Amino acid sequence: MTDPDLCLEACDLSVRYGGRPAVSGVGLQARRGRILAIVGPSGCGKSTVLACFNRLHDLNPACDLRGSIRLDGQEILRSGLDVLALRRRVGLIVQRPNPLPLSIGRNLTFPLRHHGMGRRADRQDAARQAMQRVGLWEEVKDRLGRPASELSGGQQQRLCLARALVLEPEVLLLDEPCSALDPLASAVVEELVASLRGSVTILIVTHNLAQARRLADDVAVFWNRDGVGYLEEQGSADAVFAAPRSPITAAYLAGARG
Amino acid sequence: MLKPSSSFHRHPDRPLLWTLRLLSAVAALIVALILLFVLREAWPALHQLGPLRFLHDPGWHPAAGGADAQYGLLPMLAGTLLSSGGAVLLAAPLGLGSALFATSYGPPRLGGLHRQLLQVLGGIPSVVVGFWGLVVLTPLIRQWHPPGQSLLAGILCLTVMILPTTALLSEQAVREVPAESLQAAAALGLSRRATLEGVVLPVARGGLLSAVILASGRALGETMAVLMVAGNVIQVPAAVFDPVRTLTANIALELGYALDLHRAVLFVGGLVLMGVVAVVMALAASLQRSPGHG
Amino acid sequence: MALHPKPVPAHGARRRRRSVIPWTVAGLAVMSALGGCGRTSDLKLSLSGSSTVAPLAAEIAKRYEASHPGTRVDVQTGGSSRGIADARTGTAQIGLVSRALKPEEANLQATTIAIDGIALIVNAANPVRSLSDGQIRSIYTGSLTNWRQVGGADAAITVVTKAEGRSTLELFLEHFRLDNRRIRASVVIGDNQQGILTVAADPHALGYVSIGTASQEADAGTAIRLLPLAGIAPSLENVRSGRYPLSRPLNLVIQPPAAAGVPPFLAYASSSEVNDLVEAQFFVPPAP
Amino acid sequence: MASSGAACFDRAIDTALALLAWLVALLVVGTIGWIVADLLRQGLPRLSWAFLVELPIDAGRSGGIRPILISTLLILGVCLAVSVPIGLATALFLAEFQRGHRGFGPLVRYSLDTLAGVPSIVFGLFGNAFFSITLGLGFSILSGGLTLACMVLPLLIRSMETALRAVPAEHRLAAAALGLPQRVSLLHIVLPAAAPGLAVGLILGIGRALAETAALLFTSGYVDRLPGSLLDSGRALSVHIFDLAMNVPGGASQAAATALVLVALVLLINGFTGWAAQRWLGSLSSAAL
Repeated sequence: MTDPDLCLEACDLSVRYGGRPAVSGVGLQARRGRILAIVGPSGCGKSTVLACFNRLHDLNPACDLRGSIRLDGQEILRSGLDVLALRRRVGLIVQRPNPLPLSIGRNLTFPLRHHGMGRRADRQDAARQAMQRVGLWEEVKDRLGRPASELSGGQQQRLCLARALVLEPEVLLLDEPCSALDPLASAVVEELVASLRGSVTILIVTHNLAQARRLADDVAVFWNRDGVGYLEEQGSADAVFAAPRSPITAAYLAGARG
Repeated sequence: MLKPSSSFHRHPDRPLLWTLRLLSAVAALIVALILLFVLREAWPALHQLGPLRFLHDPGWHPAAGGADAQYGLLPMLAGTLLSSGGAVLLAAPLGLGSALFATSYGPPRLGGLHRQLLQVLGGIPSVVVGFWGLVVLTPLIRQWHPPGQSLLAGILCLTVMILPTTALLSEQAVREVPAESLQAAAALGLSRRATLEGVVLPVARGGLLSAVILASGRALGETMAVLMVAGNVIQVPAAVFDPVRTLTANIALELGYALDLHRAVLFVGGLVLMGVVAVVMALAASLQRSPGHG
Repeated sequence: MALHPKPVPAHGARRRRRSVIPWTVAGLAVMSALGGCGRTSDLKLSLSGSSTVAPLAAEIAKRYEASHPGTRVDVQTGGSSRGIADARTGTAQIGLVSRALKPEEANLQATTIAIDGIALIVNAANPVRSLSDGQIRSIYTGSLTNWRQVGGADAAITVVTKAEGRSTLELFLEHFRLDNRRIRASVVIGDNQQGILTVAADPHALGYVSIGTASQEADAGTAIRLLPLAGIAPSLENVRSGRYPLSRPLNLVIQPPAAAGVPPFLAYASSSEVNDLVEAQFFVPPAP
Repeated sequence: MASSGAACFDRAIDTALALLAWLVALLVVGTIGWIVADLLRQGLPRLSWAFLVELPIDAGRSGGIRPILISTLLILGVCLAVSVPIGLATALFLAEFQRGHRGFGPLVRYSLDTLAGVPSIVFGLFGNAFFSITLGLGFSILSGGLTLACMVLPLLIRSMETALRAVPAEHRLAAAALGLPQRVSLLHIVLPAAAPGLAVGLILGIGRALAETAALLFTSGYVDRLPGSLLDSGRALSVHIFDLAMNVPGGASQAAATALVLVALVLLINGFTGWAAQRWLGSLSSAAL
């Protein structure tokens, strides 16, 4: 009954902060193995919606959620859901790299251990593979014991990506992952994201329309009306970029282009 | 953007939360037990004399028999407030200054040494400070203005006693200022003063206030050091050179020799002291809540 | 315990051991201490009260324990009124009280183990060699305020007195027929040593403290001098002979009937066997 | 022009502040140096190895302080064994679960702050009434340690809460986003990150506990014999100092020597605490994989 292609689906999602509406009536679909870019001006609730997909809004008691989000057809907003297991399946990378105050190596092995990977050698293997996958291994293999905070910004962001990947998530949420990085580091991360196409479902919030064009299979455009964010338009990247249905989208894409 | 609030998980770790809650309840219970204990001990005096006598009686002669007895606590309350207030007024800026020295103005190596010394001071028993005050400090003050044992000596000794608390906690608070903010300030070409004023102090404000609160509590409750240097004469001082007696010194001086009603009245003094601390804390809490914080 | 990370299976065994060491040490210390619990004494006497008497009582207790194996004598301190209260409630079998019993305490039984005199002291630099009873009364009530008025230097007198309830104060007031409410003091002190330090630090101070303490300190070079009272020098000899007018008994107090093991200790503590201990604490042994 | 004037002013203020900071530091160091030098002058001639390991003789005027040293360590041990878990748990509870200005958390905080102002002699009487008499522990190291635990709790909790709050929120967020349980995130991320701050709290608490006299006089007591168990009365260093300075004529120099031992002990324990905290922090962040 459910579309096997459909990985993540939000229906009529509304978010309120302390009673004030922030996002209303969002219906969003992410297809398996594809990259969905979420674009739109600042303050239209893109990041807010993104954080709902792994229930990070639970951390904020003032945040109130209505509607439904289904992962592989399973409702994830119901109470009693194993949130920790969900967060393992749905990884999140934020704008500013946030390595844990641990060593480079333990940033990866530590979450593994607590997600039940019992043998140390297994964890080390997995960590090494993940770091190889993000191209970090060669750069850090001699200093795995150093604090992660000693890495450069781009390296830190790749470490965070590796840390998410090492848990083998089904979905990866990327919240402007390149905006704090220099162009070179940004290009490396972007390439990485592209290389994940097909194996992981990716939702990426970005302000960089060129990046969205380069990466996205699908695009969702958010807008805001009276300070409340909503979904203006969504569709395949080709369709939206070539022939936007909504005049707002058209103006936004054009304005950004000009 | 999701606000990085680190507070309540809506689905917190239940066993952990309950363990923490239980142990916090133990801590709260201790407060209740102590309050009950002091109330129980003070009850005979409150019951027989009524609260007004402690305010209105002109003097303090609790051991005199029957109708001759007087139980005025006001001069000692004044002594407590003046000595602690003075000490906090001195120790707070000194603590902040020493924190700034240890974190930004002094060389890092000296900063560490400085902290070590403060920790030593924190572990010196108040008897030792009192002894030093009595032998060294009061004669100096006496040369300036007799009799030497005075409110001033009490303030200075109290300052020495609470300085480690204000200095160490202030330093901790100043260190909490994120490096990025300092960098940002430096990048803007702000002077150290401007950085202090605009970045460090606003961020560290909560911690600094915490330091002052803890230090005030300590100053109000401190006994031996004041007892040995403040002269202990029961009067509202007209100058800093006059001797005073604090509520704590009163308890320590007389409790060992007090019987029945006299003993109960001393506990009323303890109760008054707790009241004073509670008021100070309430003031501090409202300060902490006031706009501009956080 | 929460300070330390949860032990981790199959990982970081080295680290785990490291974090456990302090707790192991603490645990061992506690256990070894608790291990001593099994050792019981046949008889345990507890004494509590006056801080003036406590050091002497503790010395007597040590010698008593040595000559009476199987008996333990614990001494606690906290003031004469505590001695009375603890003896009454039975918290301690014996109370230490640094004064004679009052009429309302007649139901208690006192055993005197030493006598202590009270001496007026001035700073060693003070030229005044003696004060009459009348002068002392006037100084303490505030009608004489300058040393010049009693033949000394032109300086205000720092009047040092003791805090309300102290037995030394009561004795002093009684001897000079003073009312505490009329006393005008510059400094109020607690223990003897505080009085001595105050007077030693202030060339214009006048105070009163235990003779034993004062003469020991004066002999050791502390800058104080003891004043004669009504012409009688404040010496331990004069206290012993009873000529010195201002003295007090140091008492062990019990609420009769005496508990088992108490009478032999009382007898021992007031016997001549401990005279050397009494004198070592600068008190006078009671007349036999 | 105006801006250069302001810059000039800023520089002048800055210099003044630097001067002030140095002055304050010198003042603080000078005062401490003064007190310690006074102690050294009086006490150093009496200090020796024998002083540490011998029994006190003649009310402490001669001999050593072995039983007193051991009692002190036992009292401190009991105090920390009780106050650190309770204090840390309460601090965690307040810092991680009770961030608002209303409800249970602020109430606990407020009452603890009030507790901080209770004079220590009242703690002593409370400990005597509750632990010694009501719970039947008598004059014992256990009573003394428990009373001290009550006394240092406010200090511990306040400073530990401050330390925990100083841990950047991103760490907690990152851990949550990885699906780590809060227990794990607190124990392995937040606590180690707060370790230096927690150590400051611990050091303040230890200093306060070791310096306390009045509360111990009525609970762990005055007996200067070697304690046979935690249920025996034992005299703490600070009580010994107090007794020698105030009740034993001729005890001043022994009191100073004992105070020096106490200061050394404080230094030693503080050093160890700081080292252990660093080590713990280091052990977590430097293990390679």
